[in-house]
Amino acid sequence: MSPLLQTIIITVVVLLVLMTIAANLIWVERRMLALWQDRLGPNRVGPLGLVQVVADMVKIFFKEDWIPKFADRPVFFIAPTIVIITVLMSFAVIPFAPGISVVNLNVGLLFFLAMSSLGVYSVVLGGWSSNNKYSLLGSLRAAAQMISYEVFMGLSLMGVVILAGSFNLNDIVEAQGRITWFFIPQILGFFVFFLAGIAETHRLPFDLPEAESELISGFHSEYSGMKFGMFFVGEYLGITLISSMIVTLFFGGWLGPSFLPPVVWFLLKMAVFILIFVLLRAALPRPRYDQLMSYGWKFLLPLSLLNLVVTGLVVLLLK
Amino acid sequence: MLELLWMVPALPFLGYIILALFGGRMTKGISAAVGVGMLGLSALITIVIAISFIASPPEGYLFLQTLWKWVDVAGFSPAIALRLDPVSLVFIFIITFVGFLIHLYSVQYMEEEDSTWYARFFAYMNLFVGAMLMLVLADNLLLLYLGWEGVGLCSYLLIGYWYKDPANGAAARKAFIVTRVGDTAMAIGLFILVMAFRTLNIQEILRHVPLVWPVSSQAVVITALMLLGGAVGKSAQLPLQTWLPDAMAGPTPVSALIHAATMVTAGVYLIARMHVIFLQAPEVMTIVGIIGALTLIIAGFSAITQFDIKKVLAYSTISQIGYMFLALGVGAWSAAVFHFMIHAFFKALLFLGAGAVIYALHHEQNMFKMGGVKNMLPLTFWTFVIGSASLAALPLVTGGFYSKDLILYLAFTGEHGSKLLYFAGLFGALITAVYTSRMVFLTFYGHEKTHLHNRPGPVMEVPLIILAVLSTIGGFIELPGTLGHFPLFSNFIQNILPSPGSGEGHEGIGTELMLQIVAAVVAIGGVFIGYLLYYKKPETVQNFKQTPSGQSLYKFWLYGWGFDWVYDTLFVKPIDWIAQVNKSDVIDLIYTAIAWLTRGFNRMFSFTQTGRLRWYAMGIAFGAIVAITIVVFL
Amino acid sequence: MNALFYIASVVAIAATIMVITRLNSIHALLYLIVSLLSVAVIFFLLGAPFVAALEVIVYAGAIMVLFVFVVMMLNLGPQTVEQESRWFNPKIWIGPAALSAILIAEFIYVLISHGRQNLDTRMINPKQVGFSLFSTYLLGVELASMLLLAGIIGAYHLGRRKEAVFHRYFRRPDALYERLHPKEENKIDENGLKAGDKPLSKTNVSGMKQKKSERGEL
Amino acid sequence: MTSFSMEHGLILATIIFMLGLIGLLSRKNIVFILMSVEIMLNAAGLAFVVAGSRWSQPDGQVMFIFILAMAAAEVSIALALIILLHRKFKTLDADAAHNMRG
Repeated sequence: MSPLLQTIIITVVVLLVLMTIAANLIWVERRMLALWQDRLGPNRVGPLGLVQVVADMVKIFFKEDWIPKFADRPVFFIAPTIVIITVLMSFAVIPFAPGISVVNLNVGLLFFLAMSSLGVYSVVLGGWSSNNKYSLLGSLRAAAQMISYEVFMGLSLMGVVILAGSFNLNDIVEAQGRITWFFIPQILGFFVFFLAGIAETHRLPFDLPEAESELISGFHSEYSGMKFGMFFVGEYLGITLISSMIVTLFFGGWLGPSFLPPVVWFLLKMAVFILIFVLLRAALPRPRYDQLMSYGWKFLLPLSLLNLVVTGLVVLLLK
Repeated sequence: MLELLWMVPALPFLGYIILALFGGRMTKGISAAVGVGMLGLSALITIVIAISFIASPPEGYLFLQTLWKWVDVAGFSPAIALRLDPVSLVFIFIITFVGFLIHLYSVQYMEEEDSTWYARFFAYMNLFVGAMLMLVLADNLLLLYLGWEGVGLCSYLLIGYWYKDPANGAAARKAFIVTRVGDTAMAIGLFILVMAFRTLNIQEILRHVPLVWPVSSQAVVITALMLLGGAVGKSAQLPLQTWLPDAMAGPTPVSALIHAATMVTAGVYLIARMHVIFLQAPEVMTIVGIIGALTLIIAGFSAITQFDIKKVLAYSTISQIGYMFLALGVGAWSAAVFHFMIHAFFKALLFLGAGAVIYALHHEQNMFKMGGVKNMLPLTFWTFVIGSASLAALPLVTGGFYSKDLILYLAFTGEHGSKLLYFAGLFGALITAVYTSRMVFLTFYGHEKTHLHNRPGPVMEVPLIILAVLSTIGGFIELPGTLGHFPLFSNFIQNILPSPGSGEGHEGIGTELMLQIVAAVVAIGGVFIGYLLYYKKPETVQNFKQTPSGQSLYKFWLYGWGFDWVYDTLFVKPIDWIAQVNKSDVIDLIYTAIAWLTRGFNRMFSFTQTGRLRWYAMGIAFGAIVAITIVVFL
Repeated sequence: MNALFYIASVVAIAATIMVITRLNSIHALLYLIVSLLSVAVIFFLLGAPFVAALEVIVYAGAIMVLFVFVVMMLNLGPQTVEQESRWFNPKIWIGPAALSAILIAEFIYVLISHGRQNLDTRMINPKQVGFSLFSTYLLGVELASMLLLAGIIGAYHLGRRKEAVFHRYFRRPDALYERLHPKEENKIDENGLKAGDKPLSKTNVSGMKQKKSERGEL
Repeated sequence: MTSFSMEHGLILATIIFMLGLIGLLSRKNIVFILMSVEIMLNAAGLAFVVAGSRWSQPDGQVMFIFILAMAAAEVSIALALIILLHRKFKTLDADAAHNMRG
């Protein structure tokens, strides 16, 4: 099997799996929320309501794809695609198991950060092009929030890089096999990264850019049909991405006892974190915007810097 | 122990730095402790060094201590190096020891100043002593020149110490400018030496001069004249003596320091140090002798007429330095240095004594308003009398007699000497005795005209006693042939300075005895004349003063033989006149034109400053094109 | 790989041309981002993956977002596009274009005249860059950090609103409290006047009354 | 790996730089001027990286990182100034502030 063919096959498989996961996450989230909130959730379409996703898909595809007259058409078009593209591109560097990744990039971690920083444009441009004051406010919030949290996200990962000595995600996972899972030495980094990940995907409780109750869905108020669907799926893809990054960077990636294949270990761990994301949505209220920003700059930034300094110091001393 | 030499100048400099930096925040006690203490330490080290030097002299009676290289330009590299030999040893001993006594004395004398001024005084004094030590210890002429100028600066600062009175500032400026005339000549002399020898190291110059320059060659004569110019300026000899009487504007300890230990003796030191050059130029030696003789007579006459006690002393200093120059002129190097030492003792004593009187009489300096101080300040009186006796060279018991006698003897018998110079010196000795006794009688005898204001404390009296003792016994280290022949000092100095080209044997002991008797008679006669004219029958002088010729003679002498008037007419007035004529300054027009042109260009270029960003960017782009075109295609 | 370089180059140049010709600043910014991304691709091809990633993270991801943010904050309406089209006419850009053409010609001449220099595009990994950065160029790093600090402080200082604008009633911090809890002499009467205030006009009856009382005091 | 000549990389940098220059000179809107400056900075960085890669040295990339830091500092100040300008003159015309000429 030629390497090119192998790459293509892996790419296609990964894409399919991801799309499936993302789509089914809609069902998972609704069911889990219902469970935690003591109600039933979607259970009519198919066994346990599993086919609900298909129904939703059909609905979204056939809705009128309306573009407001006052909107900036080309940008309005581009915005939702950006989120899908950047998130899917990020998956290219994630090693699901030994040998199973689209590319084995030696700056994989930086690639992930680059893609997540480009993801901002989706929200910002979507809000701006809608030419609607709520959307604009939402995208302003998104821009400030995501730029801020990207800083701590990058900084919190540097501890991992110091420990592993590489930006390559494969190396990082293997380093965890040698040392220990990084969430133990990097508990602060994990903490900051997790919070930053929530803010990057603007999930609850940090969903201020869309905040239904104040901004009537913020940046995607004017979106409908498949474009809205892309934002929607993009959000779940984002959750999946952050969860798999957490697993890769802090929880040993595919590593695990050998009675299960590595890919399964990876997917299991990922699932746990996806569920935590959902649980957070069910459990926590939304903070005020200024609280979000000051929490980031005044608490997370010093924390991530402290983590970085301490890690560097310890590594130097142990050398 | 000789290795401690660097500390001798370093300590006063350190004191200066401390006082200059923190003096404003110190109490008077601390300022005085620093100022006096540093000098005391320096004097102590000097004594230690002197003992070890005399006990075990280094090879060739010369000790060199190179501290570091100063500059190094094209092969010309003067070092910061100290040079200790018998001459500089005598000088640093006098400078530090007498300087220390003067500092100690100042502690009480200056106590009326507030603490900032007090600290400033001691800072300047320390710097003064440090600069003088640098001058004396310098191993090369450049370093010597540094000390030379440092001394000049400090004299300016100290003479103008009470600068709030414009007259004092004027006196300071006068001292500075007049000595500058001499310094310029000296600088030219140094340039000639550098041109000729590519070095300013004293040792090398002294070694090379006789080899390179024949006797009386043009170069050596000019160099010697230039160095003499510097010496004349600093030592207040004819014709640059006019600054010294005005320098009395400073506090009395400053005068004591300038006259006794530092500054004015620098010229003597320079000539003694560079004696080889002068020996190669006998014409200049003669000039030195003549200058000394003329100066001592002129200054003596001026001293007779002064009514300010400090001015009498000032003129007497000029006169005594004249003796030293006379000695230098006849090649009696060691006699000059010997007289310098004795003079330092008794002149410091006289100034400090006069200062004590002035201090006691509430800053009264006019002798005619004094009188009867003898009973008020007995200790001051007796020490002052001892100093005066030394100045008047009363025979046998005073140091001044031995030193002055040595000079006169060598002037009479020496190879370079002449009878004319001898008689001038003898006449000067007579005048000296007259004005000295006049000063003593006017100040201390007669009825009291003022009342006692302050009483000098022990701090002021101890230096007086020590100096009185020294100016008496100082003479016994150099006894002439007639009195036991004990030339300790000459022998010591002769290790480095050649003895005058006369043997005591040439003229015989009879001549020497005869000359001594003449000198003794002259001195006692002078004192007697003074006694007659100013104590017994003062009306004689008063009557003479009333006559028209007496009046004009009195005025002429009082104002220092009109030198100030001559200089005023010759130099100051013409320059004033030129300045008046050239009020609008022709040369200034050039600068105005430059300014005008610059403004015009500025106007032109300010047109390009449109405030438009893209205009500037366009300028940059255009400049880039031009620059790249030039680089690439040309 | 060669082809990739030329494609990226063409994209970069085309996107840059679009940047400087757009009338709408957000569109221009989007093209600029495209240009930066294609330059990042070129970096990657040149064997500099680290700066390629930095280009995307910092340039495209942070600096450009800041641009977008500011443009959004200024909230420029369609009239700005109109204004831009007035400002941006051929007369204006022909001169600069000519200048630049000359410069390009000169540069290309210089580059060509030195003959072909093949590139050695071995990968330089981030570790090497880091070593170089924190050994040889340590001073530069310190300077850059000072510059960034100055940038932060400067931006904060410039961007701060110079004074808080209060309603005139609330100029003083305690004014609100005073209005809510008026003291006896500050009580406001039915005409909106304080007891000590002078009346505004003569037609005001209560004002007239007060004037009289003032006269009486005089 | 690849083998295109250094000149092509430098020519690309030159072209992008000159496009930035044209933009700088021809635009009146201060936001566009700032963007043009960014283009020019980026082109300069490209030239550095190309040169660094010619000799396989990390120095070119180090220089690019410095340019990046400088660009970040410059943009933050410049954008703050733009906001001030807009607040004061109600326009983005760069020439509006020409009264500040020296």
